[in-house]
Amino acid sequence: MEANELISTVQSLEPAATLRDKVDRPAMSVPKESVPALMRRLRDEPALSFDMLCAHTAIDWHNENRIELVYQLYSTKHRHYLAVFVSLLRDMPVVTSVSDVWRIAEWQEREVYDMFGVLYRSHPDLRRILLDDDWKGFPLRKDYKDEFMLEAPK
Amino acid sequence: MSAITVTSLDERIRRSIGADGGASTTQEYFVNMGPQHPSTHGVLRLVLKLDGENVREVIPVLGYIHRGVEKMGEHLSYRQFVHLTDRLDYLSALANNWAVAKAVEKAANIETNERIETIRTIVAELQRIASHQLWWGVFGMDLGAFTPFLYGFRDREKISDILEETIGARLTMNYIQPGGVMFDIHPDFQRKVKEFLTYFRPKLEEYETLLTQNVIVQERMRGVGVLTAEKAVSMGATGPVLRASGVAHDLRRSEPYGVYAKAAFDVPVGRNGDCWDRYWVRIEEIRQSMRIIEQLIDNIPEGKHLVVKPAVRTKVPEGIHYSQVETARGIFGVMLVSDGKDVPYRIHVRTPNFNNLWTVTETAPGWRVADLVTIISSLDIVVPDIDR
Amino acid sequence: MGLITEKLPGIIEPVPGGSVLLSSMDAVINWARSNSLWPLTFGTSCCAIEVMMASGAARHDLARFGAEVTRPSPRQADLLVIAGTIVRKMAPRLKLLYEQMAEPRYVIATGSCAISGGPFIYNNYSTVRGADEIIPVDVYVPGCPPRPEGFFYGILQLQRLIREGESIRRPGERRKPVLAALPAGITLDQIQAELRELLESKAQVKLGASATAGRG
Amino acid sequence: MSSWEVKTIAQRAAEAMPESVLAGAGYVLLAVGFAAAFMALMGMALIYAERKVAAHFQCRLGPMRVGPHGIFQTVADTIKLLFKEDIVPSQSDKLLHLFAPYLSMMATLLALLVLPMSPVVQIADMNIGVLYVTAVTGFGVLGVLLAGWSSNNKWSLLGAMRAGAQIISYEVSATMALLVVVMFSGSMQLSKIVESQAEGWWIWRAPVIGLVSFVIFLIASLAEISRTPFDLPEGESELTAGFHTEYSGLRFAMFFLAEFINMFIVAGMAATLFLGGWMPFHIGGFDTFNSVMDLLPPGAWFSLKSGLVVFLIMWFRWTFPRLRVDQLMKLEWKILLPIGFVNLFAAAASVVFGWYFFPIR
Amino acid sequence: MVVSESNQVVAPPIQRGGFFSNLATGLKSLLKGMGITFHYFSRPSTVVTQQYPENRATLKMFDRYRMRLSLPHDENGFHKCTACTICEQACPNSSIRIVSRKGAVTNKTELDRFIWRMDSCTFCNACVVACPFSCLKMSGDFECSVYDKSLLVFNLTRYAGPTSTVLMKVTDPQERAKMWEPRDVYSGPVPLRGTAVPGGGRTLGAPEPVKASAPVAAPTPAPATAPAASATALAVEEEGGKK
Repeated sequence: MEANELISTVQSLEPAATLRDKVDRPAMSVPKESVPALMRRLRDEPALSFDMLCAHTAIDWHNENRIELVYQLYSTKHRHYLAVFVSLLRDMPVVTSVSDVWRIAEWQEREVYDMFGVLYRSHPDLRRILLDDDWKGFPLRKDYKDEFMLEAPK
Repeated sequence: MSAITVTSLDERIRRSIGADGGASTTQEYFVNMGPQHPSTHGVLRLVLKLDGENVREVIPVLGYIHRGVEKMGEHLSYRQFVHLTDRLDYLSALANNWAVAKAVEKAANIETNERIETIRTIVAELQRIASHQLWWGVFGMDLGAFTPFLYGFRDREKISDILEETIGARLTMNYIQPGGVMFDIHPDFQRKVKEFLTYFRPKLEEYETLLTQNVIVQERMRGVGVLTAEKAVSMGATGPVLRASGVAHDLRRSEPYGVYAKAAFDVPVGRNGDCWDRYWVRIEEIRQSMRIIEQLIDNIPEGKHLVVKPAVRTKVPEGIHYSQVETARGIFGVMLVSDGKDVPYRIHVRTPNFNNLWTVTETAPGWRVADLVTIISSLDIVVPDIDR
Repeated sequence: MGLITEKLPGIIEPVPGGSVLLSSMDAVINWARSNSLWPLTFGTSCCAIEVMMASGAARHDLARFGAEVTRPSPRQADLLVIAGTIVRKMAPRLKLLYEQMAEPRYVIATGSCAISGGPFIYNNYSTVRGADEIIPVDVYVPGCPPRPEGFFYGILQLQRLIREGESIRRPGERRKPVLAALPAGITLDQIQAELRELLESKAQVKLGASATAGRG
Repeated sequence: MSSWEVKTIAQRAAEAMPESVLAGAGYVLLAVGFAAAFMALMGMALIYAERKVAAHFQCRLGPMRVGPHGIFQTVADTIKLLFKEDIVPSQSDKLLHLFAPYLSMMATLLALLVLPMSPVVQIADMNIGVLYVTAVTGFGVLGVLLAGWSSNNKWSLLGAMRAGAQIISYEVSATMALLVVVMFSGSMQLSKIVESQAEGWWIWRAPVIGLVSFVIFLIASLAEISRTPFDLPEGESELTAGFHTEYSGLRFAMFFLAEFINMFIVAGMAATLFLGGWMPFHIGGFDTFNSVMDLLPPGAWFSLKSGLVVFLIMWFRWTFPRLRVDQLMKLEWKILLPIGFVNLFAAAASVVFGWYFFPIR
Repeated sequence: MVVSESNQVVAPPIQRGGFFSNLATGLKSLLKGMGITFHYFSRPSTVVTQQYPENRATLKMFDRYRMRLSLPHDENGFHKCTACTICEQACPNSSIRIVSRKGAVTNKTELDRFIWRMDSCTFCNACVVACPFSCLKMSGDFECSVYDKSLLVFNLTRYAGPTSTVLMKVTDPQERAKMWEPRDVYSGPVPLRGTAVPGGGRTLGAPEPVKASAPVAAPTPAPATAPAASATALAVEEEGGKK
């Protein structure tokens, strides 16, 4: 499916979705409330059938006080991509889990929790994945400070 | 809105015991496999719930080699970041380099020439063969046959030599750079590659006789750890793991980069997604890679090997840029978030092994400990690639 | 110590001339130990391919040194090759592995990551900067990763260390032959002190701290 | 056909005893010393051989740097293991943990006693030799089970349980194969079995039957001594080091040694039962050929034959992968045992009707 | 994007028959495997082992093999480094430190010490490629094991002073001697008990040794130590305490 067509289809599913520019792939920004429902429709809609969650990560926009989640979707049937962006408040990053839509999301969300502190509602097993259970802080946040870290000499 | 609770591993295990504790007459028990275990290929830790020899549940515990590469990437220039990707999936270092190079070139509008792309394709395919050779040897070793390991490595050394002569390193190459390759190919490169191809063809037949046709190996793989196509896709598996489940998703075919469009090759796919299919797909991929190299090796066009001066710190325009390549293990993707500087704002690497590993939680339960080893080995995981 | 060493020195030592006997015994035992270094099957990242696998493979053949008997159980291993990065989550496990090994045990740190953190020194929240912050290291083999020959050179160095530096009476206590070829009139301490000063002021690296940390 | 005078050390001791107690005791000491020294030296030699043979199967050289071609490699290993710390885990069952390796070693030693290595080098010759060997080697599993149990390690226990199941199962097939030979030769005494092969080795004297039971015996006893492809109890890639995970130093060396001596015992038994023991290789009426063959002493013939079987076992090890637990059981109960039974009946028929061919001895 | 579904090869299923045919094919496959291993066992010529310390005299690294960074000095003992710190910036993990000084005569920035931390270097070659004056070189000397990791920090330059181009312009030896002063060079692995490793005392792949008394008409600067060869006094130090 062509990019424009893809975007208009997604917009017909979720009117609140807006185009996310400066991305070199079809990309949509959607409000966080619509995440699980929209994601399920993206997967189940025959014309879209995004059956694979390639990667799920986040970007910490420190200055704008928000964390942006990125869902990179791929359809093995139609062979097209879509990136879905969800903005969360940096102080209270809560979103509903999509682990019942794509199996792999369970672990990718755990990683995002581990690195950014994003909390996932109705996640089956939310705990740190890469760091120790008793780790303080979320290292990929821009303001993460750690006694252990060394600044590179300039 | 329900409260969100964060569990700990101990709690997770306790919960798992509670699930059917007391219901069964035999007692299930937990065993730690790893972080130091001969067949977890590094420092992967698997918490196994066993019932005698039977695996009831697998809980992978990661992070024993989590090195914070993504955090470091926010402080390194694009060219410097390339050398870190060597150390993620060190068996496909060149493909990983290529992913970063591709992302930067696409974002910064750097035009590479045909020669660069051809060299990149050939060396990446050579390393794919080397990676599969190593996997073949280690797979044999995990099944208890030690000799395939030695044979696999014996032939892998030939590729190591070819690459070392051109690149100057045996494992962590840092060869494919944004805007070209670090060195031009060595004058002997083409001759040696052709020599290798003629040397390796009969050896591959030996591989087949030694393991593929061996009745013990076949029985250990047949029907073990079936991963259906639907599950594989939903688990986000890529590479040979996905293709063995019958989904012919190969980036080299579906979105050709480099000069893959010029080369004729087949995509091997499996039928059932069991260990045998994963095994066979990799062996067949060696053949196909050899085919690709054979077609390209005599047709390396003339040109410069580097179009951007290496001292230049490339600036990438603001925005989010993706690139993906097909490594020996699956799709390696790079997401660059740039704010217009020469250092990325955020860099995310999507590694194939992370997704591939989790399929073990679906495929292993119900099989025995020995099968778990086979299944893990057939996934061909590289642990630093999972943990990053 | 072992079944025999528990008893033996006590019996022999009071005998006049016992020191001669013991030192020749030392030579035999150290010869045996140096030629029978069974490594632990342990590798964390890239170095494991080169140092544990490729050097054990046919081209380089670790077996020539009698070291191909890789033991998966730390109880039976003599040599811990730290092949790869050690991160903070792994550090307690590495220490545990080391403690599980039976004396005498030897440690080789291979590759930049195990020596100093390598590529992961700066802006990194998880990588331990050198395995010697966790356990004592006998020989450092630089490289990223070192080639198998480089690792063999490290093994030769370790063999030398064992042959010269160890006594049955003081198990685990090792003398390190330091360095022969230095510029005339310059001591090692001078060079190190000067460099340390330079590096610490410029690069915020504590060079000496990690070297002593493991030995406490 | 020259007849061999068989005289075991036990017999000599018994003969010497009435005349002088000292001489009798000397023979006993000789026997004990021989067994111990044989075990240590043979163990070291076998380990060295294994490493070299493995190396050459794998296009490499093996130990090279300790002595010429590394011949002192195992000496160095032994000395090192002797002086290595002996760890007893604090949570283990200490008494059993310390005792288990000796048990394993003892079983091996006991089996060694009846092996007829030459007409004069045999320590004891019981009239129930075959039964005795079967019983005593089965006893070795006790050491393994105890080791696995007492270590207080789950991997060890898994390995020990595997070993128990495996050894007890394969005992059946091994005995089935031995019975064929017992039937043929009409005796359980090992020296008698050897002598009964003067007319031709059992492996080819009876059509196919001997060969089949040889193969079954080899497979079953490989499983009993846990060699690849049946090395499940210590399968490195699955159970780290299996039942001896928690053993170090000398006690680990004992397991290691017992494993290799067991291999020799299997080879020796195979040679004795199927390959004519210390009998030279003779072909029917070729007297010149036969007399040339007689030049080699019987002891050398025995070593040659058992060496051949040892090589075969190593060859298996460095070629085959390991079976899975259920496949192991399937192989035993569904394949080897039925074939063994049929073979046994065929052997009985062969004995009754006197179907012997091939006068190759 | 339209992709043809052709050009695929599908995995063949494993064929299984009855009891006896399985037995026969199984045994045959095992024997074939044994044939392969025996093929190699019976042919000593297939052994591919290179015996490292013994073959030291003939072992040759590939030209491009990257292991030891060096700052080649020309026949006069001068290098080309201008202390521009481009390599320092290119280095991804700050393994290079350029210590520069104000030249006494020229009054320009010049190299004082070139410090390279081999203990953290990843041999990625970024510095060599980035150097605009091509004055750095990676060579294939892999014998670098040490007992103390602080010995893995090297100073690559033999003198503090300007580049060879500047120095060679000055013809007066007196004047030239004022422009530079010697610095300690130390490098090379710990020799193996004087005898070095079997196979001779050559340092593998190291750049051609420059004559020690390098710069023209000068008091002997820091002697460039030929590492493995000179093993006169082997200092064995007690390194304190229980490790």
